[in-house]
Amino acid sequence: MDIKSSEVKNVVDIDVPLAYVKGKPYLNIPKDLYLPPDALEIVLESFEGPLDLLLYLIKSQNLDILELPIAKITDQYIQYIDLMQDLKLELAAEYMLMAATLAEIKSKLLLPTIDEDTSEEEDPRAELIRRLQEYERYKKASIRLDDLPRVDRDFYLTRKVSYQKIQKEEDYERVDLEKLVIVFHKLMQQTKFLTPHDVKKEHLSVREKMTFILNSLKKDNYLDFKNILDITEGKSGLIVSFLAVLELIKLSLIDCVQANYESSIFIKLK
Amino acid sequence: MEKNKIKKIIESLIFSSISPVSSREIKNFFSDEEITIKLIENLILELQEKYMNSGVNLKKVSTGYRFQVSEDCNEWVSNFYPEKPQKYSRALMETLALIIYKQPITRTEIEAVRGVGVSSNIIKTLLEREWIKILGYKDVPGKPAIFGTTKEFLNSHNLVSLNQLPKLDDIVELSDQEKRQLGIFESNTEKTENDDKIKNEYNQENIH
Amino acid sequence: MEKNKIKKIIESLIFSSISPVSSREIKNFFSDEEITIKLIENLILELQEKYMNSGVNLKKVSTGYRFQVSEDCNEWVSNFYPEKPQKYSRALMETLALIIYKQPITRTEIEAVRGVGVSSNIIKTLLEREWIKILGYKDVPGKPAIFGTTKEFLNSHNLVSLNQLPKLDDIVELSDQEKRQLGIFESNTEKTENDDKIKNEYNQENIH
Repeated sequence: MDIKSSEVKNVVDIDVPLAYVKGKPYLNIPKDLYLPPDALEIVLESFEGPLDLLLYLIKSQNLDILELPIAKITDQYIQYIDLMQDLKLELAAEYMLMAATLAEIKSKLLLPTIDEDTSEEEDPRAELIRRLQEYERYKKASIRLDDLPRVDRDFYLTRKVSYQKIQKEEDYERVDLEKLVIVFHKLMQQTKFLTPHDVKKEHLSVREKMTFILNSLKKDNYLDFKNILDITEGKSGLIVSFLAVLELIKLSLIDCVQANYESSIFIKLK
Repeated sequence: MEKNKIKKIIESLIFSSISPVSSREIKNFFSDEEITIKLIENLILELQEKYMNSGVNLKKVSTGYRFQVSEDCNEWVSNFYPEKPQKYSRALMETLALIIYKQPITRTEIEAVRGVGVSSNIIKTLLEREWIKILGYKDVPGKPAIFGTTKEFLNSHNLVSLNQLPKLDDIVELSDQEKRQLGIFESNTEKTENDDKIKNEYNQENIH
Repeated sequence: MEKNKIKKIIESLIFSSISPVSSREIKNFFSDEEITIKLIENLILELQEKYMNSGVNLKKVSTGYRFQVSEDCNEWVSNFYPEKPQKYSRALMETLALIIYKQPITRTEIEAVRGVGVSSNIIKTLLEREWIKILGYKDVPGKPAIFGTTKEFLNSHNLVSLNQLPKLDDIVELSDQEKRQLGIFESNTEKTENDDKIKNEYNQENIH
């Protein structure tokens, strides 16, 4: 909103029209508008819709909703709407709709009653009164609601008191091994690692053996090649171990030394 | 286990929890058969007594027990923190009031009573605050969300049940003559009763 | 102000604060001249005594005072909050898969296959879990660490040897739905057939 209420006040002070309603300049706020002059815009802005505005008009004149003097209220309502439009307040379409409704009720009431028996017919104001009452109930409830004690405004909670998280081994969730296989497979596909040539060399058991060998080796410690071999693993086991050693040498992770042709082969970390 | 030890553990559990802790949760936590709900609740009573005159009190809210700053210290705590609490607009409070008293309710139904549109921001704020939640979607074109309040709303207001909320004002009673004049003879009173009935049913079924 | 009231306020301030509260802060908060640091610290001492045998204790840490769960309750509280089973990220799974199948392997080699950097957190997590370990350092510039799997990994997955890892063949037996859950299946049947072929090849050649 571009006009602050203080500015509105200034405008009033220097006798420049406060607003133009239907081309007619308003130097002062109309006397029959019940609102504090120094808070024009604030008041206008603070209505929560047409029902709220109507309720305000009724209450500010100490009228009963049930009386709803429709002619008077309609005129005032329209004046407000005009003011709001002139102040370029964002006006919801609902305000215009209500103006039309009010005008309709007014015209209905002005029509003379033709038949005495139609007293049973609903007063044209009834629906609007019902809506005003309904709205007022919830408006009042919302005010009481706002007065209820609320956390972090009217009362405070203790903060979470800290504690030491005790880590337990079982807390670790295992990885889904099947998923692991698939993940690896996909990776291999992505990188075209899975060419027959490469694959044949990449025996998992060789890889595992390589790790086993590296694990057995301590820094600056020599390990007899024979100790790496495990007879119980059979022929293929021996080949795997041998391949593992060759692969490790190729990767320059280990060194192999032999004092002479007859002596044992020792391996050590590079 | 020794009673005093159980009491200490309950005390530390409630203090270390972000959200209120119920006696049922505590019971389930102790797999010990001998630690009954009754025992736990007795111990909680003892704890409540222990903290009666402290800076913090042990309170029961809708989802369990929690510690909160004692009433006479709230103002001091409030002053200790420079940031001021969020103020909610009238539009938000009115929307909330409608959701509380007329739940389950759709946005269109809220708008019908307020006579004006409800901004999405209001609904968003209320959902984020976890004061309201979407209970489901109405089976009409557009499948509008149906809103209701949460236990968190109760917790945030020191309430155990919606029944503790102030009651809605009754529609002003009219004389029979006035009613006849206005042609609202039956429809209104009937509606009010009906409203109350639905409200009570809702309270009984949902909030306990 | 009455001493007891000051004590209650201090208690509530410390309980409601996110961070520890120092006696200096408390002193500055009370603009009352009579409330000295000495008085505050005496009152805190009294509070510490009050909480001596409670489920929570008032502790002094570097930046002030705060409440902590008492030592004998810590394990109970810790058990009350079960750590959510961690969901492993795709990046972690890929890294682990590469370390398993291509060990001994350096980080650079993992990155070469994955085409993206491996975050230090992933390596750290795997090392902390003791699923992988540093086997040594490669004799190239930068001396990168060489990773391999541990016995602990096998143990924690009920494996005796890596050869017991499931074969792709077994997985192919899964229903389409299960496959989709595992993310093997991209709704594209052509791709699946192709996948299967490669999978079979892979099984025959790689896992013995």
